[in-house]
Amino acid sequence: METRHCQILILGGGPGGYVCAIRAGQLGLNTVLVEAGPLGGTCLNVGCIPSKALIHAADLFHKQATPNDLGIAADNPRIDVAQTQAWKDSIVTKLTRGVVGLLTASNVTVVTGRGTILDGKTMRAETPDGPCRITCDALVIATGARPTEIPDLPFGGKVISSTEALSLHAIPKTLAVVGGGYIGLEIGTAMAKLGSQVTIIEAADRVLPQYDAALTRPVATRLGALGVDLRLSSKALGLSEAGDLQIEERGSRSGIAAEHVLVAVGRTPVTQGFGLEDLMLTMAGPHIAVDPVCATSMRGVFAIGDVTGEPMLAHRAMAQGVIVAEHVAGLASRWDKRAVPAVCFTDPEIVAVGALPSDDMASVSFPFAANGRALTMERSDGFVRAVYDPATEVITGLQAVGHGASELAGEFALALEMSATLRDLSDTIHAHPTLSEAVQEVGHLALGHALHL
Amino acid sequence: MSKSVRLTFPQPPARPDDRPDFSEIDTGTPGALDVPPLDLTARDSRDYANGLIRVLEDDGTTKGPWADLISDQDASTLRQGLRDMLKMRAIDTRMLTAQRQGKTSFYLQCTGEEAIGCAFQRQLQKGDMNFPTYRQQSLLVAADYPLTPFLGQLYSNSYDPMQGKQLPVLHSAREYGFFTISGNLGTQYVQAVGWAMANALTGDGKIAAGWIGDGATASNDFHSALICASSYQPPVVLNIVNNQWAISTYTGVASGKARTYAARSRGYGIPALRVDGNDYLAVAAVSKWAIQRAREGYGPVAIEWVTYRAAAHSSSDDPSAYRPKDEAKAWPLGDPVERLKQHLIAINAWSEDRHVQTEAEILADVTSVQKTVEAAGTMVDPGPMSSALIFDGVYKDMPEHLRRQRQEMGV
Amino acid sequence: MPNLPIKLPDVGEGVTEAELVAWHVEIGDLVREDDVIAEVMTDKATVEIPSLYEGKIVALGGEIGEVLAIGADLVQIETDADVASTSAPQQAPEPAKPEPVVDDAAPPAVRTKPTSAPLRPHRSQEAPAMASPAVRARVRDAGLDLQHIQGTGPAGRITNADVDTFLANDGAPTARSTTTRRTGTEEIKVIGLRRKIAERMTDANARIPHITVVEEVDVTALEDLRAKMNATRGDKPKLTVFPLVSAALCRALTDHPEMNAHFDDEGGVIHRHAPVHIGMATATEAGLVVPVLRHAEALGLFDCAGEIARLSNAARTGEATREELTGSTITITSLGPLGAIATTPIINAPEVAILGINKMETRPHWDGHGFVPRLKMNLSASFDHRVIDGWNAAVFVQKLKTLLETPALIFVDG
Amino acid sequence: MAQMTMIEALRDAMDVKLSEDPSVVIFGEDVGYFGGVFRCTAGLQAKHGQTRVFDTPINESAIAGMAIGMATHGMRPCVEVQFADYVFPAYDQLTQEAARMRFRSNGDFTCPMVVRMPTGGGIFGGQTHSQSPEAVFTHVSGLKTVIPSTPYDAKGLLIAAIEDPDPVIFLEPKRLYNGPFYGDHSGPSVTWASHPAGDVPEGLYSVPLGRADIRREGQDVTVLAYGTMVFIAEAAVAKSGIDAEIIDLRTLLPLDLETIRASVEKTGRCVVLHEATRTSGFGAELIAEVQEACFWHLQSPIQRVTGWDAPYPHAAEWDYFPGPDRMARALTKAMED
Repeated sequence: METRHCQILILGGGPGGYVCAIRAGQLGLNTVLVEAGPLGGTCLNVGCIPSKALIHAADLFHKQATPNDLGIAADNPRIDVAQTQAWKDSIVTKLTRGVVGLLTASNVTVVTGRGTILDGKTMRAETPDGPCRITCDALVIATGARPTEIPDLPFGGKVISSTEALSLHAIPKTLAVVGGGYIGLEIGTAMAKLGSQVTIIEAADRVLPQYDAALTRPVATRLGALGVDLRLSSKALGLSEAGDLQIEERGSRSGIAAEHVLVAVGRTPVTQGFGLEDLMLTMAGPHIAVDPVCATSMRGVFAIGDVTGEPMLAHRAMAQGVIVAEHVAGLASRWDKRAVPAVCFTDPEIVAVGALPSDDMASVSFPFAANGRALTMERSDGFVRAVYDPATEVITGLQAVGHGASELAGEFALALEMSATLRDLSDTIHAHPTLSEAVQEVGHLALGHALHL
Repeated sequence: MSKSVRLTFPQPPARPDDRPDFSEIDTGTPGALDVPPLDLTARDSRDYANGLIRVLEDDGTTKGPWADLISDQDASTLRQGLRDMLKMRAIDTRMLTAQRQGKTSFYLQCTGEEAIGCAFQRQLQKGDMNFPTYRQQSLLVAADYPLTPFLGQLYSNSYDPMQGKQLPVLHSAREYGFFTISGNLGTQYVQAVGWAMANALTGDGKIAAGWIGDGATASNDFHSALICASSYQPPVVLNIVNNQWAISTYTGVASGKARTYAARSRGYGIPALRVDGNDYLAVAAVSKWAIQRAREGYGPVAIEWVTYRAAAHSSSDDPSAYRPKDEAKAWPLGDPVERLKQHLIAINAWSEDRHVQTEAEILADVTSVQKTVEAAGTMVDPGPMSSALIFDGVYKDMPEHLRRQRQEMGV
Repeated sequence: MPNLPIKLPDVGEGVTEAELVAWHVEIGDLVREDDVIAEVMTDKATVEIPSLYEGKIVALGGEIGEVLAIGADLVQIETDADVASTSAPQQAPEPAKPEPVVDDAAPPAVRTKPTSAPLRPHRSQEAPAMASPAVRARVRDAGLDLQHIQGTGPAGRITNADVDTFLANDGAPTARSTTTRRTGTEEIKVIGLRRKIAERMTDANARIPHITVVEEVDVTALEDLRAKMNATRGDKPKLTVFPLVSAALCRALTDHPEMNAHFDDEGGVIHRHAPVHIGMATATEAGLVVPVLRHAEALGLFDCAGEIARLSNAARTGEATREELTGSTITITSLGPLGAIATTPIINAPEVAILGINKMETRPHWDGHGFVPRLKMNLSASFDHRVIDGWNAAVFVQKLKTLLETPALIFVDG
Repeated sequence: MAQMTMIEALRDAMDVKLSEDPSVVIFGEDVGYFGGVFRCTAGLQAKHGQTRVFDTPINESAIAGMAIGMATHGMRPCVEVQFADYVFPAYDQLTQEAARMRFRSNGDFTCPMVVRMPTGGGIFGGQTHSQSPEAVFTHVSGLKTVIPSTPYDAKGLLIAAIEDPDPVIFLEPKRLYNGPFYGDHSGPSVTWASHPAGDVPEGLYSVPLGRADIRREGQDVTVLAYGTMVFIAEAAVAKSGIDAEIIDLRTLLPLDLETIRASVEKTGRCVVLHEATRTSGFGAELIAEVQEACFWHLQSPIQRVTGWDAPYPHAAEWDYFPGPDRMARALTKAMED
């Protein structure tokens, strides 16, 4: 069997894995990346990118098919879903090829094949030209997560996960979505805009329960407007013989006819089936426990990305990947982030960074209704909100909900990382007319002298 | 004139510069001792314990009642015996060379004693258990134990059933009736008695066979074994392989003034016999008798197999430092392979040419398996073996403190 | 056609060498695998060494009678590539076994361990200091601790400028004490050997058994520095030699904390002090008075000069407060121009060390090829031999000498 | 439930296993016909027959060697060494054979066996009937070392030991055989009848190996003890009035470090207590583990109360045996900052 040695061996080519590999290559480490499927992991192939493409297409179609005050009319709008899928796939391919280029440029050795861990420093990869045994000084586990399956509603047949939902070649007449989290809402909203009759079942009393009611109310309102049937405090029980989705809502049971049932109740870390259990690492529930340099309980073994638990976000995985590469190369890097932005591409979009409102913090909101740019985009629902310590005026959290609000993620994250105060926001000129003006205004508002409210 | 009190320090009959001298060795005469009844008592076994049971004449013919006992052994069975011994000798030759080349750290030959293990093993049933020392690897060869795990153990590579955990030559093969060998001398002897007691208690119809060298009969566990065997009468055959040397220590140091080791065993109330270990037929006959006796519930029996350690103690020893170089050739009871070959030729069942041909074939077989096994790694060019195995098998379920230590090791 | 070495194997369980007694081959001979190529002898056995490979002998590893180390090359064999059967069929590429980069035990060199830091406080979760990612990275890479840096930005945010002032004030980030005042004392029980020494010393002498070390220091460079600084001092107070010696003393004390201590011989306890309060033995009409320069470790040179002037004036005029006259952890005594060649200063109990500065004068100095005039000043330092061994005392004085002879070392981390 | 002394509880454990598992066999010096010098096997031979319970020659190496032969064959021997002080001739068989069997044969042969031995002092046994040899066994990987302090635990732990797939060294504090002992040797001795832990369920039950038991909840200091010392600790707590948390380790190897860590992190102070001699005693191992796991939580140095580094005396029993007074002083010292 072919054998090789490297300094850093990365299992999993998703955002965490390939970024770690690129950074390690840049630092001159002898780097090997093992990935069975296409590079880019969930994000590039069956997650972030394809879903954003679908959302964009659905939004465009919906605009055509909806009367507006601008006097613009398009007769008989229609969509060729196969073409939309082809377009989406072209983007995915362009990006995955881009990743291959980046890896090659950093002279990373990519081994295509299933990797199995033999011990803390050795892996066996089943490559197209035979098995290969790879030993290393540092092992990085970046195997990510997969859609969580509900025991009573196993994937298969009409029960689909986000992966299948994003590559449907026909818009289902009726779609039931189990799970009111961001995945369920993003796809549900898109399908609704494409003409599907969508029912969303959520166990909590509101959608996106990890956020406060005020922040998610505009989304709930919009869903209503789009004709989405929202079943809150409801639990999915399983499929009836006839194939209807059985649910229990406040004690009463009912059935929902649906051509497809999308189960989007969360993501489970991939920790089985490739020898990880034999390392007997210290776990944190279903996830691998890691310290500030992403080291696991075993010396010289690291873990990054979704497999290390929440927040399961591609950009967090990438940040961890950089830290591990730099640590292995001997630099002083460690996790020292003050802000990890989270974005939901619902309609309207939500962006949240840092602390949500709480008793010991003050918070103020500036509505987009008072924002010129928002008005010129026909969407003045939503707001920007700042959470801050009234004594020191230091900002501890920034959230926004609104059409196009996702693009405020950068400013929000930078503000929190820089330990910004309210004056930093209010005294920074924000271009007019832009949505971001609302961020400056929320600074003035908090300091007691709003100018446009 | 009163004799002043002086200690004696037993000396071998010949040191390196002397001529070999085995005049003290009573070589007995073939056919002189008859076959005793299975319920032989210790008291009645005096002649067997002090004499020497032999079947083969110097000219290769057989003589006496013990020969009749194994007359059922046809020529093909004896030829198989010869092949077993030749195979053992081929392995010993190849593996000592491998040790000299640094491919393995240690090796130990049983040259000159092959008949004892080979003939005894062929009389056992599946499920009987040998408790061998490190010089009875011939039991494994005669049990048709495959060569790949046998050689794999010597190279500590992926063919080694013990995954590199044991010193080379310390085999373990439960399915082939070969108890895991310990480096501590004598400990297995009393364990054999315990196993035989379990045979009796569970009624599984099997027996145990303990093995010990003449030197190790001095250890406390020799006494432990014989006293327990005598008290509880379990179905155990207690073999003593007297090959004259314990590394550089002459057997007289262990025997002291005892006439024979067999006689010493009689003292525990256990019937004992003394047999020419280099006479394949005598070994087969007495083994058959003793094993049958044990299996039929007549209790333990001790056998002293008289032979000579023709090679060095191990790859780390050079006997020319403590005994004459040509002592092995002068051993009055000859070489087991040579004597069986002569017998087979005498009964027209073999020839010199077939012997040379068979030796070459066996050497070729062993060499080819050796090449395959060496490809998986040797000490010169070690194959992959994860050191995570250190923590595997210390307990059935790994306790937390071992898990923590493995995490710290990082493998 | 690769040449393969046959190394002398360990033939006898842990022997380290063997004597070559016979060659069975010569250079140019063709050998097959397992052919005997040599005989070697250890103290236990004479052993034949068979060849590992088939090929042609191209080099012999030694002469008959020579002793070879186990593992040394016995012979070199020229083999045809494919014939080298016994070595693993697919020659596993020589694993490039680089020095393992990841060694959690040894943190990367850049992070130096702070010396003589007080016992680490229990790990309480203070509020994370506020600073931008760039500033945090810079502090981390420099091996500093964000908590030690004073932030001047809004709500105490630490800016790059703050880091610069932190570094400037204190020269090397870790070697010198920080500008913030150090607090706390460390108690060391006088037990075992130390107690025996103390008991023995006390019997042998009056209350404190002194050991005095006298050393000659070439202060030419020090005086040049002082002259230049005074030339450009503007309205700052004039620098005497005292502030420079005080700075050198503080610097030396970071490596010798045992000198900056009090010895309570009844209780059998040494109180080792983190802050450096320097007693300045000053002659006044009323007699010897010792005003105390508090937190000398945190004073810049000119501040020190100003403070010394103030204190000695206050001491002379009797206006010094009780607080200004007590609490010294170590004392410097100077007779100024009268300073004599050497003195045996008496320790200011319960301190354990006192530094005497003798007079400064030009003396001939042999620089290897001739005598040259150099400015010299002797240091006479006394130590309490119950708690300070002669060796430590001498090392401490050497440290002072080195610092004073190359004054830059006082301000820059070596 | 039944009222049992520790002896009766141990006997009941062996009786239950002899009935329930045909592969169990019991032997040792005087354990057969007579029933054991401490009566631990009284009546077992009469009830289960000579092939299940029998006497042996006086040869501890033989006892251990036979047990190994039987255990590797597939039986479950539970043998007795009459006094822990006599175990040393069997030390070669136990540490070089039994403890290594599974590892060296890579699972080809395994060694499920128990070696019981009365241990500890407090009975004027002198130096050959009072020793506590646990430390020479906890140093051996492949062996488990267990020591109960109550009848309930004695039965439960012995059953668990017999059922364990690996060799177990089972130390029985003979001072507790007939009743708890709080260190007051002048007064009348107390029987188990007067103690809640004297209630022992009939039939089969087991107490898991590797788990410690919190004998007394407390906030101020953690006491690590085992065997008779658990009761001495209780007496010392009563005497000193300090709110100590007393942990009965029960299994020394593998050690239940998690329970110890949680307690020391709570109290910040620790006292280790054992009868065995001080130097290289098991207490040293406990202190090493506690300081490694809880250094930043410790308010004061860990105290250690042990037998003196001298052979166990006869007449001076109560000056050697670590009693409540010495333990109380250690508790007080642990409370100083």
